[in-house]
Amino acid sequence: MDDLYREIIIDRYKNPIYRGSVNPHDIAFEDDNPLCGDHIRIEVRVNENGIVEQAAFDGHGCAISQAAADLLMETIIGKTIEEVKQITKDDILDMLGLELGPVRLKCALLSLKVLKAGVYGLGEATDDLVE
Amino acid sequence: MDDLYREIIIDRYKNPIYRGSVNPHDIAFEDDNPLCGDHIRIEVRVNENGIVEQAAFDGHGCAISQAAADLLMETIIGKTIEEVKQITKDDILDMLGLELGPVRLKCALLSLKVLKAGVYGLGEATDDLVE
Amino acid sequence: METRTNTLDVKKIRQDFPILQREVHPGVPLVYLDSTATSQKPAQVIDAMDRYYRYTNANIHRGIHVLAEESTADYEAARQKVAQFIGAESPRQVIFTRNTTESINLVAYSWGRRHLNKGDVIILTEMEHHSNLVPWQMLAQERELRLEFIPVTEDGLLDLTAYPALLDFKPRMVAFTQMSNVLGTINPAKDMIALAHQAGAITLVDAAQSAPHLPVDVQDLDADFFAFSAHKMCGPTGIGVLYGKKELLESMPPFLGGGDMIKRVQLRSFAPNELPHKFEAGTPSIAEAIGLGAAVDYLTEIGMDKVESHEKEIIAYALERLEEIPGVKVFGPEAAKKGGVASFTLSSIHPHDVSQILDRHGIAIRAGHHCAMPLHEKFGLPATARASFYLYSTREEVDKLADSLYEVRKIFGM
Amino acid sequence: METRTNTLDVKKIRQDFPILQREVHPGVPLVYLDSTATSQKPAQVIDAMDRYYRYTNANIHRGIHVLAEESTADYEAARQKVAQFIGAESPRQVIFTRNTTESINLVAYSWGRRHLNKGDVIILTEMEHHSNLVPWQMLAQERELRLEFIPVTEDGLLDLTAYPALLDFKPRMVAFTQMSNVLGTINPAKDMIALAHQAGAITLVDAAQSAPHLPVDVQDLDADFFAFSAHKMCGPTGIGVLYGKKELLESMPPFLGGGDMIKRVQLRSFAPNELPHKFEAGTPSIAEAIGLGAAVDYLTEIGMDKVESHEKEIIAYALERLEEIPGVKVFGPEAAKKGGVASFTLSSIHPHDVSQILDRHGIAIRAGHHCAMPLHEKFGLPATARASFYLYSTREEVDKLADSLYEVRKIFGM
Ligand SMILES: Cc1ncc(COP(=O)(O)O)c(C=O)c1O
Ligand SMILES: Cc1ncc(COP(=O)(O)O)c(C=O)c1O
Repeated sequence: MDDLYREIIIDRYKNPIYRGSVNPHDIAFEDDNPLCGDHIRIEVRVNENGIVEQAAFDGHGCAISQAAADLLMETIIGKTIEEVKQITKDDILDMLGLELGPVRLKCALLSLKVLKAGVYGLGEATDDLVE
Repeated sequence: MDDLYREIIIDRYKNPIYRGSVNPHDIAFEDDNPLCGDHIRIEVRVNENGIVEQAAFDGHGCAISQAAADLLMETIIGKTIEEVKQITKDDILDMLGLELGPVRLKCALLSLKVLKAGVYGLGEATDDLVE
Repeated sequence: METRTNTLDVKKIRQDFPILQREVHPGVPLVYLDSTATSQKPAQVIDAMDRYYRYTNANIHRGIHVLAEESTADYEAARQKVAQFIGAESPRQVIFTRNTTESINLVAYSWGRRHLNKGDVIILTEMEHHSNLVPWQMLAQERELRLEFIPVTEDGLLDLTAYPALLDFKPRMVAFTQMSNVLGTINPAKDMIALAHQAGAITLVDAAQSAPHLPVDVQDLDADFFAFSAHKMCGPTGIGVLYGKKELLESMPPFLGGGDMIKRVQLRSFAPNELPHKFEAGTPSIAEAIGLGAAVDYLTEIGMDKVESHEKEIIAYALERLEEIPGVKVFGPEAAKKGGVASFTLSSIHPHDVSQILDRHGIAIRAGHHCAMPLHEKFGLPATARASFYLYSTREEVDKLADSLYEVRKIFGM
Repeated sequence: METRTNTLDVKKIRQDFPILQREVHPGVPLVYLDSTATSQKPAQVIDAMDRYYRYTNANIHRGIHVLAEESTADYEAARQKVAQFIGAESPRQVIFTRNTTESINLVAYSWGRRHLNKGDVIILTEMEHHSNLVPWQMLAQERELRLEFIPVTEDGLLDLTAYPALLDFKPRMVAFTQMSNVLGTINPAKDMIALAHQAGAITLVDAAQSAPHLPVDVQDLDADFFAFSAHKMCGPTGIGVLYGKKELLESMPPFLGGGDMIKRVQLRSFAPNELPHKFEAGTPSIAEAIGLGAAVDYLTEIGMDKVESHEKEIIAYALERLEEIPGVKVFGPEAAKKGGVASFTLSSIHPHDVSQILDRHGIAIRAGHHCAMPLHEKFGLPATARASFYLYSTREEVDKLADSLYEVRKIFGM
């Protein structure tokens, strides 16, 4: 079995738990990876204490980008917005259990980039957000 | 003694025979080599039989360009305009007794280029004229 | 690798390419199927540049010392070789740029901004690489021009039945690729140019994929402009070519200003130099031109007709092997109408995942939109996987590709 | 060659440069005094590119396979090295171009055409290289701008007493060379930039000669744009750098359109990519970036301060030796105020002849206007002879130059 395609990735890709939408939501953002057309939309509901109550993603793309999004949603539920802002590239890689080259890194980090742009209320998702 | 600076070149450079002007003249043209600022003006008088009666050059530049101009003037006197049109790059190199790299070639051929542009009545002297 | 066609000695050719000896993972040799993105380089090309830097390096055109003279001669000899390779009348019509992209931009900036005005029409095609779209979009936006597109059919050909109606718009420019980098489609450039000329248009051929893979002849095509990149034809990065008809190039204002492109400079004005120098500002890519010259020598000695027929054979075999795999869909026309490019999808598996898994088997293909987003949009796909071939590609490599695609299916539980 | 300064081990350095082992004529070793035109390359740089082509060559940014990933990483690592070398905040501010010339044209086209309009003033200097004149002349002609010039004094310095009055014109741009390629003059860039900023102008530093020869720091200078070429700093041809302040680069429209500089493309429109990719259209000079990275490593390890002080020592000695020769006149300021460049005339002997005869002795100098015609016109000369030095230059080479100039005199009967 190919290292990079650990069971969790194929599994989360084929059977995502957090694919869908959150209605009503407080934060929503979407963007894509122009290199490959991967697209991610994220919706998040935050309760009065600033804690993520519900989160979901939608979109399409490679197994890594979609699995990363699913795992990221799982991670942020129950976290404060401040804690969400602290999530780094390395956290994503740890979740995936992977080392990735620069191109695949963009796949893996697309959901984090979208999430952060939404959380910070930015008009645009830029690579700086996940460096 | 340096091969390239054969006596004839230094001699013609220091004591040119055909430096000056021709008054009245039938053909006059001038141009320079933008690479090094060499400048040559040539004046030619042609008699009723189409034969070059008098020719002179003026200008400034390196020993090779100035010696070549002087030798070229000597060559064309007594020739018909048709014969002048036939003069080639190799004729100049033979006169100088030299092999030259591409940059010095431009020095050596500047006077021929100017002469040909004048003889053909062109507005501009281009490298094609001496290839 | 035991491959021989009746025309090319591929085994021998492969020995010229040092990288083909590489293992990309321990025990896993490289299977390079990404030549459409960039080709590999034979030792002959690498060594020519190496020798230049070790032995003759100097700035050109202005120096009198031996190194400068040798460098100038080598640089201009490369221009002469390129002129011959594409059938140009004169080396003065060969302008060295960085790549195809800069060549096309040069035309859009210099020719386009001189000649095109509000309402003028430019015809492109739906299968263009971004390099032959964006420069015209920028120009169109600035000058309020109209862009029109020859459509692409379901089977990946240009729909030339639509061309005459577009020519009725009296376009000023028709710019199109001679070979698609996604579909492999070889377009009938000569006929398209003749029709464009009848309609009074100037033509630009994007030859980024054709010049490396087919015999080309700019005079036979009657192309007005012709652009390609060294790095796709066994040459180095950092150098490309723009060929243009002499009257056109002469009528155009300079593009970049600086050293070498001038004849004379005063504080507030300058007079431009003659062709080709007028369009080569500053210190050019000297070592790279010499590398391109060596690449042209290499390809010429092998023979472009042989390169073409070898690729024809490989792509035919590749299509046969790919299409037998359940879930594989190859885009573009049948083998007879295309060069050595196979873009495909495998069921719903994302091309990135396909490429990543193939990479574990040493197989380098490309996944993405291949700089042709509008074409992918047309086919309703964000991305495809693309295997592409060159003179060093073998049937054994095609087999490895096919076998590994079965592996991909397995990993995804198919 | 037995040269040691207390700072640089030149003998050891010379062993890194294969070309310095060359004989240019049988029995006549190369004495390379033309580094201002282009520098020689150490084996470390040549080998880095060689290794790239033999081992990792692939197109970058879009590929997933190992070669593409390695190439991308190496290319971006080179950008990071360059950023550090010039003290940039972020590698995103380092744009790879072909050379200094293209860097300046990029600013003139993209920043200039966005921001400058009829009557706007640009300040340059009389000692500029054509690369920092012609792009502004082209822009000025198109947009009806005014060009004003800081004069050069008899002893080859900028006449900065004239600068405040020029700044009173409220220029939009002040563009000048940090070091003259003819006079060697090192201009007080930091002060000039501070004054320009006070007057509300944007600044561009032509660092083609400074970046290779002095420690530079764009943030300390507070330069808005900063341009230089790899080939003059031990790196390859075919690659240059434009550094810019982030807000400026972000506010500028793209220059060349094509692959890689886009985020998204439709048939009739596109969205540009982020910095630095926005300004790098098409396949870039990949091997060349890697070579530049190796050059930066090489120079950094030696130490730019040591390079500078070695050149200071050599130029001081060269001026001493040259000025003792009857008929020699050196242009430019005293040694303390200049880098390793000595432009001179020898009586009325044309510099071409001087250079040609020196070449017979293996000595490579340059003769001509050195792409600074207006400066030569100012000094009433069509051409000068120029000897220039670098980290590998020795006092023995200066001696050979001086001895051979006596020879030149003899041949001309002086
Ligand atoms: C001061 C100066 N500016 C600009 C340039 C142009 O550099 P390049 O030819 O690499 O574009 C040079 C090189 O000759 C230079 O010396
Ligand atoms: C058809 C086509 N046009 C243009 C280009 C652009 O070439 P470059 O990136 O060398 O400028 C490519 C290369 O991908 C291509 O395939």
